[in-house]
Amino acid sequence: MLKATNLSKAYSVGSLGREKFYAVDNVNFEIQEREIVSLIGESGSGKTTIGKLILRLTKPTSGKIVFNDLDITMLKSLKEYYKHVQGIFQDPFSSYNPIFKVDRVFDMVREEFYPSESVNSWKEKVTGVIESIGLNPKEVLGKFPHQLSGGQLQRLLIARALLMETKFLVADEIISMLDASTRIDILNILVKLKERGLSVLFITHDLSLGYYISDKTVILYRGSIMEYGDTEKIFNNSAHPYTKMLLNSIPSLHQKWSNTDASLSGRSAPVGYCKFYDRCPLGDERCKNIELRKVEENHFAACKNV
Amino acid sequence: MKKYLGTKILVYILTFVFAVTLDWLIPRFMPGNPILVLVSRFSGLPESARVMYSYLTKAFGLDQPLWSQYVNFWIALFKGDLGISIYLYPRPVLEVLKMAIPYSLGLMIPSILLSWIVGNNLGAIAARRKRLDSIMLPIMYFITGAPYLWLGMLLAYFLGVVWDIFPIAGAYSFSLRPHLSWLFVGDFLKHWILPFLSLFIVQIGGWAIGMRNMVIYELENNYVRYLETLGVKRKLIRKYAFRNAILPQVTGLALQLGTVIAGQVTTEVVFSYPGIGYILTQGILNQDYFLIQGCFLFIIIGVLIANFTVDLVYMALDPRIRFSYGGEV
Amino acid sequence: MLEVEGLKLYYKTLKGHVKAVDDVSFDVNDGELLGLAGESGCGKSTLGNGLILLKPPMNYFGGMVQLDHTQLPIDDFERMNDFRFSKLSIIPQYAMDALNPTRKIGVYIREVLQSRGIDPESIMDKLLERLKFVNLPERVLKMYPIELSGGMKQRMVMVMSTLLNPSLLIADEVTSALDVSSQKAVCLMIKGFKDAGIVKSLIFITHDISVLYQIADRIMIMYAGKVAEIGKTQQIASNPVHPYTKMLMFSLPEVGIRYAHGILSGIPGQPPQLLNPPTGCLFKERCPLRGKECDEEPPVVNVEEGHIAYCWKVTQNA
Amino acid sequence: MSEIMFFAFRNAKLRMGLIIVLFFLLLGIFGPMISKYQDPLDYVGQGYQPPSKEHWLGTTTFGQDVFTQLVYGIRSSFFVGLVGGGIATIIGLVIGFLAGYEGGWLDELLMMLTNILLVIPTLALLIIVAAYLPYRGVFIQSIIIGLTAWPWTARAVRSQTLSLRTREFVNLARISGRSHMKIILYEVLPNMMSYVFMVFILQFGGAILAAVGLDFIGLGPSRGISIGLMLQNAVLWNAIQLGMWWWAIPPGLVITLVVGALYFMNVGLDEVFNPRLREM
Repeated sequence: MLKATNLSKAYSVGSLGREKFYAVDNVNFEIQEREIVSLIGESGSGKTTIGKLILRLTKPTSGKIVFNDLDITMLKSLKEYYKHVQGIFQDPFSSYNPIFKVDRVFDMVREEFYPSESVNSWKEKVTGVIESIGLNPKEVLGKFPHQLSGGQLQRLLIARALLMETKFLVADEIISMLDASTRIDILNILVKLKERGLSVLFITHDLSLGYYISDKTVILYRGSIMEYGDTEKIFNNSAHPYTKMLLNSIPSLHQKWSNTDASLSGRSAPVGYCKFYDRCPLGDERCKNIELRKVEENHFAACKNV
Repeated sequence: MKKYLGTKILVYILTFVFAVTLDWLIPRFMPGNPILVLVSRFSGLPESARVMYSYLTKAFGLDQPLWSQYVNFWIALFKGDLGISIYLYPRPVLEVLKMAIPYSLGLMIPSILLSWIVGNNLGAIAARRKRLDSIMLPIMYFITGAPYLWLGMLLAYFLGVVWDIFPIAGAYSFSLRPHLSWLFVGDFLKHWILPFLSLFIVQIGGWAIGMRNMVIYELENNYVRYLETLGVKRKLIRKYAFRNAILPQVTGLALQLGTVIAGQVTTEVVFSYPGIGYILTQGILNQDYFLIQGCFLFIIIGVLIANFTVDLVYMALDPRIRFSYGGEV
Repeated sequence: MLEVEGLKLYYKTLKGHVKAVDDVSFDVNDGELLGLAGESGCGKSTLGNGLILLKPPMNYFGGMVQLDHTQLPIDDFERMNDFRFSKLSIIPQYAMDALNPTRKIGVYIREVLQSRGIDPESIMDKLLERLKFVNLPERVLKMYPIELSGGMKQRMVMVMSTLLNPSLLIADEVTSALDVSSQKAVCLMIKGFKDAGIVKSLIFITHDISVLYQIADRIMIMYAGKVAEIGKTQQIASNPVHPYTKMLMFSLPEVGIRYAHGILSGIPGQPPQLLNPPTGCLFKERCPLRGKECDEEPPVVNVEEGHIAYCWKVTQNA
Repeated sequence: MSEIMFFAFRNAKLRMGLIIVLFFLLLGIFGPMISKYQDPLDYVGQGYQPPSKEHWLGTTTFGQDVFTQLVYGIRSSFFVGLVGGGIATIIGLVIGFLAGYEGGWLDELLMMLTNILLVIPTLALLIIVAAYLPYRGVFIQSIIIGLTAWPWTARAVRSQTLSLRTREFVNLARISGRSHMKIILYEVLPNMMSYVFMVFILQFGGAILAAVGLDFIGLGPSRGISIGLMLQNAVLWNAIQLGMWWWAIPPGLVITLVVGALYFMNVGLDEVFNPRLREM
């Protein structure tokens, strides 16, 4: 349904901007209908940039994104696209204009996409959708953002996406700012969206969240894909040293950390080398120009040992 | 660091080109074509004016195409030819300005530097003494609100007329000629003190307010909080806050320059102090356009030099500037 | 050893007092790492910061704090200076911008030590050894903070805070801004300060209980400014008794748990306002076990050796 | 909103500033009606007269009534402040929004222009423009002051816009299909209203000061009266040397009080809008 090909996004750095820094470096992936894909990466992995590229909040330096045969990479008029592809962002409080009531995000959708809809019938639709995601419309409508909790605000944004003909939802770290006790309910809603026929790109830094909900997983490091495939396969039979290190590092409630060395984030790898080269216990001169290789059915990794 | 300086220099060069172009453009394209008005003022007049008339026609090169007028303007500029003053005919504008510039700088540089030092210290003290702050702050706001020229008049009235301590006109007594002697230096300083004070006092207000706010802002910074958890003496915290707060005040020097120049011009007029500002006003009253244009260019060049100096000082003081940031490709 | 008894820290606002830490009692033994967990607004950070730097708008409203059997004058800003840095110090949440940006780090350390009346030379060897301990090269002393990465700055602050071998170290949300991979290294490093005997006791504040499971000896769970439950790490992890702790644990996904296998669920509702909070148990609004008695202040229940909970519905084991 | 009003009312700085400014505003509006003389330039009595019942602020060398001149001057000052400050604020807003929101080459271009104009002293720019004007009136003067005073506002608005642009609600508006224009007007601007108001107050004061300076050095309105012209005449006709304080001092005092009060209001507003600065 949505396919990214050779997607790159560069920023200029250094004196007089002569050097380029690739936030996203030649990334390829595809997302099918009714599928939740986790994009997992640490800070600086380019995961948020990929989300922004799909939502066309920024334009790629090269490569393209195709949604249902429509190349949106340089598309001028995005309105029709936004009817089907929507996003929710990390910070619920910053997602609402603080001086207006929360209802405004729904009104905006009506004004821009369904101007012919009458105010009353729209109101009915809004209440319906809000109820369908487990909120009481009376408790949330007519309130200012600061009067609601982060969880409520994020749910309202899910409701907003449901008011349109959304087929694809980019969920960028949408629960990382919420309290532990309310997070999981949002995840559960995302899975229900899939049952309603949506696809979701779930961007997160938290492997356990990705494992909990997604069908497929993309592991990203410094703008490049390290490993990609069915979630179960990636977590239970990981092929890339980076993925293994991540899995070794996450704290779990019932299992102590193994004694493997903890690693601090390192410097950048030389050009052409695997991005994980300098931190990798297996790094040597063969780590050059590594493409994604097939590990098994629906499971790829970019490592020389595959 | 290179990038920071490079961008600044580029802005300064463009500013200069922009200013010179404006200087050339305005007399020619203002509604009512002031040059023609000026030239016609001298046509059909007695001898000396006739000389003026032919000079003006030639100087503006009105018989040439526009582009060559523009190029000639630049060439003349680099030769130091700013035209002939009408008001002080036949002295060249450059010579008139050269005479005036020491007086202006002699007032301006001490007033800026001293007010910067005194104002910043006052502000830093106010930031830590609530009592003093609540009294001083309103006074400072009204001081910065005062037009320089009015403060000058106030000083002139009280210190010059009512108590008759200082002279209130000129840079030295009429009976003296400029030369190096105690008598002259004493006389010069006596004339200098009032215009200096009016510039000095108004500027203090701005620096004090700025510094007070900056110090308070710095004191709320995380590094101060951390120092507090380390139980260091208040003295060290104040020292750090002061040093960091002073940095934006250095940049402020460049930003304030515009207002200070405005103050300088009017103050010179109040005290008939023979600097650039006084000359400029005489030029305006006598419609001496060459002189006005010359003053404009001199002010711009002065401002550019000052800005550049501030940049150099700032770069030496703030390590953060050495790290430049990039943008999107 | 730290003993805290009935500590109350409120924020003064125009509308009244926000009871951020209300009647909290606990202790940390020598050689012990106490993990302090809770959701945002539960008062864990106020508690950690209040122990070392209590200043408006935070105010002291009662309680007693003893460090190594000496009472800490926590509400006396000046007198506390005798204890700060030398007896207790903090690795703050804002560690990444805790250093003076316009001073070289070496100069900064020197000036701070001098300000505390300590001869910097006498500590030079220790400083270099500590830098090694946290994996920082010696040359950072000649650098400005801006030349260091966020993680390096944080480790520099770790060195700074522990330089005088304080009795108590408070680590406030040190891992929340870190990546998974560095999180492990930093946690182990901080635990290392205690294991190496550099600090005697440690309070590790975090919102992430699974991090505490890895490094803490005991865990204290806070809710709405009050203690909900305290116990040894194993006790809390395998036998949580307070309804809040139980529900919280059941809402945390882990690798190995998938939606398809069985749905986790969160705790409905939200924590109460701490400005004029309701009486009695503050969790009652969200608690499925709520009874009439919950309108009264909940009792302390000794569940087992070293394991207590503040709840009406918990019964004493043996 | 009501909270803001509460703090606004409680803020002594704001109250004091507002009272002073309103007092002079009313004097500027109604002063010409209560003054006994219609034309401020008319010779209405003996010259050199100190304040008296007949002439509240005395007379000039030429026997003009200083009080009448003053109230007309105040009126013209407020006019310059309103028009000049208003124009500068609007230009600054438009340029700041465009540069900050659109970014890219437009930003580079506009900021380059802004930085250039920031380096050139406003007065120098005003002089070079005003000196060549064949006719000068208060209105024209206000316009050129407005046209030259906007750069710092543009820069400040740009940086505010840049920080607002990274807020998620702007992104949400974008994926709601809103046009750039609508986002600037409906999302960014409303969040900056308090800031815009403060900018306007500063520009208002700045325009008044700029006009006084211009008038004083001889680039004032060709006809009519203003505070700057009063000061110019006072200096030109040696009011100070002759001890005519009633002519030399009051006009500047009014300006000082008004501009100082405006700055004061600005600080007060800052405290009202930024809870961090409020005193507990």
